[in-house]
Amino acid sequence: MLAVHLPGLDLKNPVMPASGCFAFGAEYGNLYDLNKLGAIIIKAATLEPRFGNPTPRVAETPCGMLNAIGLQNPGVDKIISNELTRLAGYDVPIIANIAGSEMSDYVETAEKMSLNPVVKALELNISCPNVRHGGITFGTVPEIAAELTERVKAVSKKPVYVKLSPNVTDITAMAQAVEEAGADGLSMINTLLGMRIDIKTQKPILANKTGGLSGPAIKPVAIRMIYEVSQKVRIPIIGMGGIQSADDVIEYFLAGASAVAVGTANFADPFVCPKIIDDLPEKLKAMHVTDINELVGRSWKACAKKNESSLR
Amino acid sequence: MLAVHLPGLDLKNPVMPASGCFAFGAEYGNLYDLNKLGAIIIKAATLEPRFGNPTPRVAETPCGMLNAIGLQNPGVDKIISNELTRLAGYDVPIIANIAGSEMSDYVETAEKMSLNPVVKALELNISCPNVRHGGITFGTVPEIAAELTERVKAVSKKPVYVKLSPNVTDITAMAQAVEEAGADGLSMINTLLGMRIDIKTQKPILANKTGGLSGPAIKPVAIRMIYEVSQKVRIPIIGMGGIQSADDVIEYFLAGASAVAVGTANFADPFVCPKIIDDLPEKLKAMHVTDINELVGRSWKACAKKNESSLR
Amino acid sequence: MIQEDMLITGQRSLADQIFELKLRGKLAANVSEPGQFVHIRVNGQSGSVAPILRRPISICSRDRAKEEITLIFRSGGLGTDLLKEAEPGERLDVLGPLGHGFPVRDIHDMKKAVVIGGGVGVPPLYGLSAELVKKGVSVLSILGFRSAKDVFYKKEFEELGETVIMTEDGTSGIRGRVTDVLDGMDFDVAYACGPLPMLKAVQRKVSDRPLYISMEQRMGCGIGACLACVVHTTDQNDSKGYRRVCSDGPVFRAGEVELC
Amino acid sequence: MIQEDMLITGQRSLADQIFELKLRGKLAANVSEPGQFVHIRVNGQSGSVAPILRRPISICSRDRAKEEITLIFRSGGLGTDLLKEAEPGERLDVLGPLGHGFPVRDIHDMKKAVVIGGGVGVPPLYGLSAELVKKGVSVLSILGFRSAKDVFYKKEFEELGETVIMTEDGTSGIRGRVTDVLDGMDFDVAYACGPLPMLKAVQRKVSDRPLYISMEQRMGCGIGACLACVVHTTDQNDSKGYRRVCSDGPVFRAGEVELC
Ligand SMILES: Cc1cc2nc3c(=O)[nH]c(=O)nc-3n(C[C@H](O)[C@H](O)[C@H](O)COP(=O)(O)OP(=O)(O)OC[C@H]3O[C@@H](n4cnc5c(N)ncnc54)[C@H](O)[C@@H]3O)c2cc1C
Ligand SMILES: Cc1cc2nc3c(=O)[nH]c(=O)nc-3n(C[C@H](O)[C@H](O)[C@H](O)COP(=O)(O)OP(=O)(O)OC[C@H]3O[C@@H](n4cnc5c(N)ncnc54)[C@H](O)[C@@H]3O)c2cc1C
Ligand SMILES: Cc1cc2nc3c(=O)[nH]c(=O)nc-3n(C[C@H](O)[C@H](O)[C@H](O)COP(=O)(O)O)c2cc1C
Ligand SMILES: Cc1cc2nc3c(=O)[nH]c(=O)nc-3n(C[C@H](O)[C@H](O)[C@H](O)COP(=O)(O)O)c2cc1C
Ligand code: FES
Ligand code: FES
Repeated sequence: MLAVHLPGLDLKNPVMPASGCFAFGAEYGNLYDLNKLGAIIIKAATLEPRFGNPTPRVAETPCGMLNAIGLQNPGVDKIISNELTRLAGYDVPIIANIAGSEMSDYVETAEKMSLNPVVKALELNISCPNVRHGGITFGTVPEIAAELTERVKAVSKKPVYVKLSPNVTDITAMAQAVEEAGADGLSMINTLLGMRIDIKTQKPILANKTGGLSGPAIKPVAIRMIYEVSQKVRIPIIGMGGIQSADDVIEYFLAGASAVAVGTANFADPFVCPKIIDDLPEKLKAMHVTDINELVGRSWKACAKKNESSLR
Repeated sequence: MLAVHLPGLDLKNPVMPASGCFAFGAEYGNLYDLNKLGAIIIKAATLEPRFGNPTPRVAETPCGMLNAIGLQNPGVDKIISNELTRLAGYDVPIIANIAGSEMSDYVETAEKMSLNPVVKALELNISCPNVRHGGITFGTVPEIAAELTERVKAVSKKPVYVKLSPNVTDITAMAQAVEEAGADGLSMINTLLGMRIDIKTQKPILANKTGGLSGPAIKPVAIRMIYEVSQKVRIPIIGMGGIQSADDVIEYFLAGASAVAVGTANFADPFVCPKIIDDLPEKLKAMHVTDINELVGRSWKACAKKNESSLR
Repeated sequence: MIQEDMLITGQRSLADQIFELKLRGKLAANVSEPGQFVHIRVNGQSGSVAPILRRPISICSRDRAKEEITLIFRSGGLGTDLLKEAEPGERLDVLGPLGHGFPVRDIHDMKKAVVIGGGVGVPPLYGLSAELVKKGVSVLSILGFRSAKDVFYKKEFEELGETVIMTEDGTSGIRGRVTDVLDGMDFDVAYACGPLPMLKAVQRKVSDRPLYISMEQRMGCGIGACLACVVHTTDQNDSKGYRRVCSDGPVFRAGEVELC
Repeated sequence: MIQEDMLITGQRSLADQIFELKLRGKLAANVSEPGQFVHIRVNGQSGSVAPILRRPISICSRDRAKEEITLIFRSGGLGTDLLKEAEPGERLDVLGPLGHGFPVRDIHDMKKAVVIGGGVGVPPLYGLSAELVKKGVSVLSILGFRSAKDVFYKKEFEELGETVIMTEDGTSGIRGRVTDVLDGMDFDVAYACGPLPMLKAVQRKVSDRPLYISMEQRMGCGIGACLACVVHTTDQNDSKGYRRVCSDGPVFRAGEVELC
């Protein structure tokens, strides 16, 4: 009923923690059995270790939060030797999130990660600023995103999901560009760029000033983008942005997602992923749905049918 | 303490209802004295009457709402003859919001509106799809926005504020383009494009499918954009997006706004504008601020100073 | 129309997910017609976190002496689930009375009225019926529900006049829909409130006598400013071409607006 | 560490905007060290609307027999303003106990301890002091507040040992800052919790004896996964280069992490 099959990923259920909100699973693994999860998207790996941004790194916003962690991670080699070795003990597919500030960083990190048997797919985080191109993020220019995708695909031994940034004028152009460049799937969405100013200190709350907005506040934006993109591409979409409940998961599937990731909600409720997984079967039963895959894109598939028949 | 002077606008205070959330003031005028307001931004006017979109036209989202009213309005001529005549009885500057689907619509509507003595400034709503250019919105391509601004400026007898759409990759490029084209000020932000799907009907809640996301959920995005843009342009910014309280107004000023508009919050609390206006003096006093204009951009002005001195 | 923090004087469960809420305040004195509604801000604790939009709920009845209005609502969504937790002694931010209700001022020549309600469309008809009875009009109430567990206010309506309860599954009253029993009934004027398909069916049946219907639409402001709640007029030549449910309605004379 | 809907058994105001909250549940049994904290989900009514992030609050003390923990918090923000409205009988979603507290297991050779607290940094020191006293250590408490109206738990600390109250404006106790009275004091070990400038000043003063400090950082997960709450190690060659306040701390030995 919940099993989902995507390139490289045979998932017992479509629910996975989102990158950066679950580290490498050790902490949540103390709370529940990670084998319950459909998959785990681990924290962004970069070629070299990164300390990230100064603190404060998070701020609360209405129905959301801002973060500017700054891709803190011990570097791909240590992740492989320490974290993946531990994760090998679980029966849960690992999706490795890859980041960088040069194309070559991405390519090298992706190749290393993709060689590890625990890793079943890569997720390219293209929301990072491209140092070469004067800080323009890879994720905002279709040509650059496509080139990056192509180069990573050329070396990767595993399917590549490209994680799209919502901070663009035309998300479908981005999606189509990376699809043509060979992406096996999409992840959407990453965070919206935001800021909060503390009226006491009169300065931005985050040391980094701007941060990424996540949580329920951004769900309508994510749903709209997935609704648009899923009608324009043939590759599957891992949907995310503000998911808190099984109902939210269903909304994402209806919009056009084929699996989902849960980020911010883990902080409010560390058991949210297993809870959603437990809740889904009953919700589907109430909808007379026997296979969650039936729901993918139903919000527009139904419309498409209607339009067709009204033309006759 | 609260008076603010912007091109064309001598405001007793910087708080005004946002376009589309206050119609032409008649309804709220039954609840309180409109003369309390700094200004009123009236509902979008188009050249011809428009009925707008089918219903449902609104949906609630976490800390926000979606709307797809579709610019319903009786057309510029009726607005001038009916609504502006009534508004002439108040001592409050009127900002006329202008929309269209062709450049020529905008130009003609703007000219007519700007001739009316009640209207003190125009607000160009460039978030509308441009029919000529295959539905691309005026507000997402700097060159088109600049051309539109120039043409409207050429005919307008009143200062022109351009209302920017947040659904773009680079908001500063948009802002700079319209500034160069002669805009006297900016309004930001309009709504973020979003969607909600009803999991019972399995269809988008809005008849129009997508809608504009407003309310506190989008405040961090608006603050970030105003923070960025205010450092790049010399023209003043009317800030909006999720303002609910005097504290929010102060946050907007710190980010770089010189006045603010309140939209969605009017629905939750019809008296929110006068309440904010009443609350501001005490808040400013507590901050030892004697003139609200001192606050404009203070979040980055302070930083700028700091960076300067750390360079020496 | 005023905004008031009304005092909650009572809340009780009437049926499955159906609650009756009593509110006291000055607003009660301003109610001018049955069928008007209030727009409620449902607050979280401390009022600091709340759903963005108010919720429109019809005024079921008004007690002028007690300065009280009674509302009946169905829970099940974010706002109404919070509302059902509200307790006597607490206060609720209410905007109202809003809109135009059922016209009861100039009905001198009417002798027999039928009120037709479905589900949570029933509440405003109670206040209406009471008003009509007070004016000497005899009222027949036809009230439709899904099932026995959903039925409420049967006794209250029966005290006002003949009352027919209908359920879709026949677990209470007559099995069927409200329109099934309309044929051949003797009345001078009809009033209806309920889901759109019911209103349409009623409008088809009652074409020869005056019929007033109360409409629902998703709302923003509730006072006529945002144009969220518009309905088309049936008259293509109407100068505006639309009506706002919140301020021109929610009650319209049948045929004034399109039912869709 | 568990997640539990703990029962609120008491809430009272202690000082200006300062509240004491008592919670009962299994979680209490898991507390292993004074200085640990809990991460609280502050719900709106019905639990349907709530601030997104949990709020970290130190465990002030634990009563093993009553299965109770006591928290003391300052209101003033969105979450804590909601929290102060919570009433006995209601339940609160608590994650904890979290982090590493003050080391009290192996302090056999310590005879005299000084605890130094500022504002809402005072609460965890109360549980610590009680624990130390139980172990036969004599405790001197130096507690700093802004003003007389902010002082709390004076009597409670006095029952455990000598207690010096300091206020910035001199309206209660000695006028000045906690570090003003540290010189020449006789102690074997020091513990501090309070605002960063206070911690820095204390660290400068107490360089010759063991000092443990409890840190604050804005938090996301509270359990070590999101890296929101990191602080740099002072040792540049440390293999990680950082510590997480939530899971490696909040208590660190002075000098382990940078205070900035
Ligand atoms: C004039 C009028 C009078 C009404 N009178 C009553 C009444 O007496 N008793 C009663 O139970 N219900 C009544 N309703 C319907 C009631 O407003 C909705 O059931 C309620 O708003 C749903 O809110 P929620 O928090 O449960 O749902 P949510 O799904 O959380 O609501 C989300 C948003 O959608 C809107 N919405 C959802 N359903 C409806 C609906 N059916 N009609 C209008 N807006 C909706 C809500 O107002 C809110 O803005 C009336 C509606 C209108 C327009
Ligand atoms: C380990 C630890 C123990 C603490 N123990 C106590 C205690 O015993 N008593 C007490 O009164 N306070 C304590 N604090 C501080 C307390 O967490 C904040 O005062 C509280 O989170 C503020 O929430 P709010 O809803 O009032 O403010 P808001 O402004 O609404 O908070 C917004 C966000 O910022 C965070 N935040 C704001 N101020 C702080 C702060 N000073 N430290 C960390 N996060 C902050 C909030 O947690 C929330 O995520 C502790 C903090 C930490 C890290
Ligand atoms: C604290 C935090 C850290 C994140 N780190 C990463 C990251 O390392 N790589 C990445 O691709 N996305 C990262 N994200 C984005 C999330 O994976 C996700 O796309 C986004 O938060 C939206 O989902 P949500 O609303 O469920 O959190 C991070 C988000 C948060 C809140
Ligand atoms: C119901 C509704 C109608 C609106 N109509 C218009 C409009 O006609 N013209 C326009 O420029 N903006 C329109 N807006 C956008 C608002 O003016 C404002 O930019 C936006 O809602 C953000 O502010 P807020 O979060 O305070 O609502 C509308 C917004 C809403 C909610
Ligand atoms: S709800 Fe705003 S006009 Fe009716
Ligand atoms: S709060 Fe998430 S790692 Fe400390």
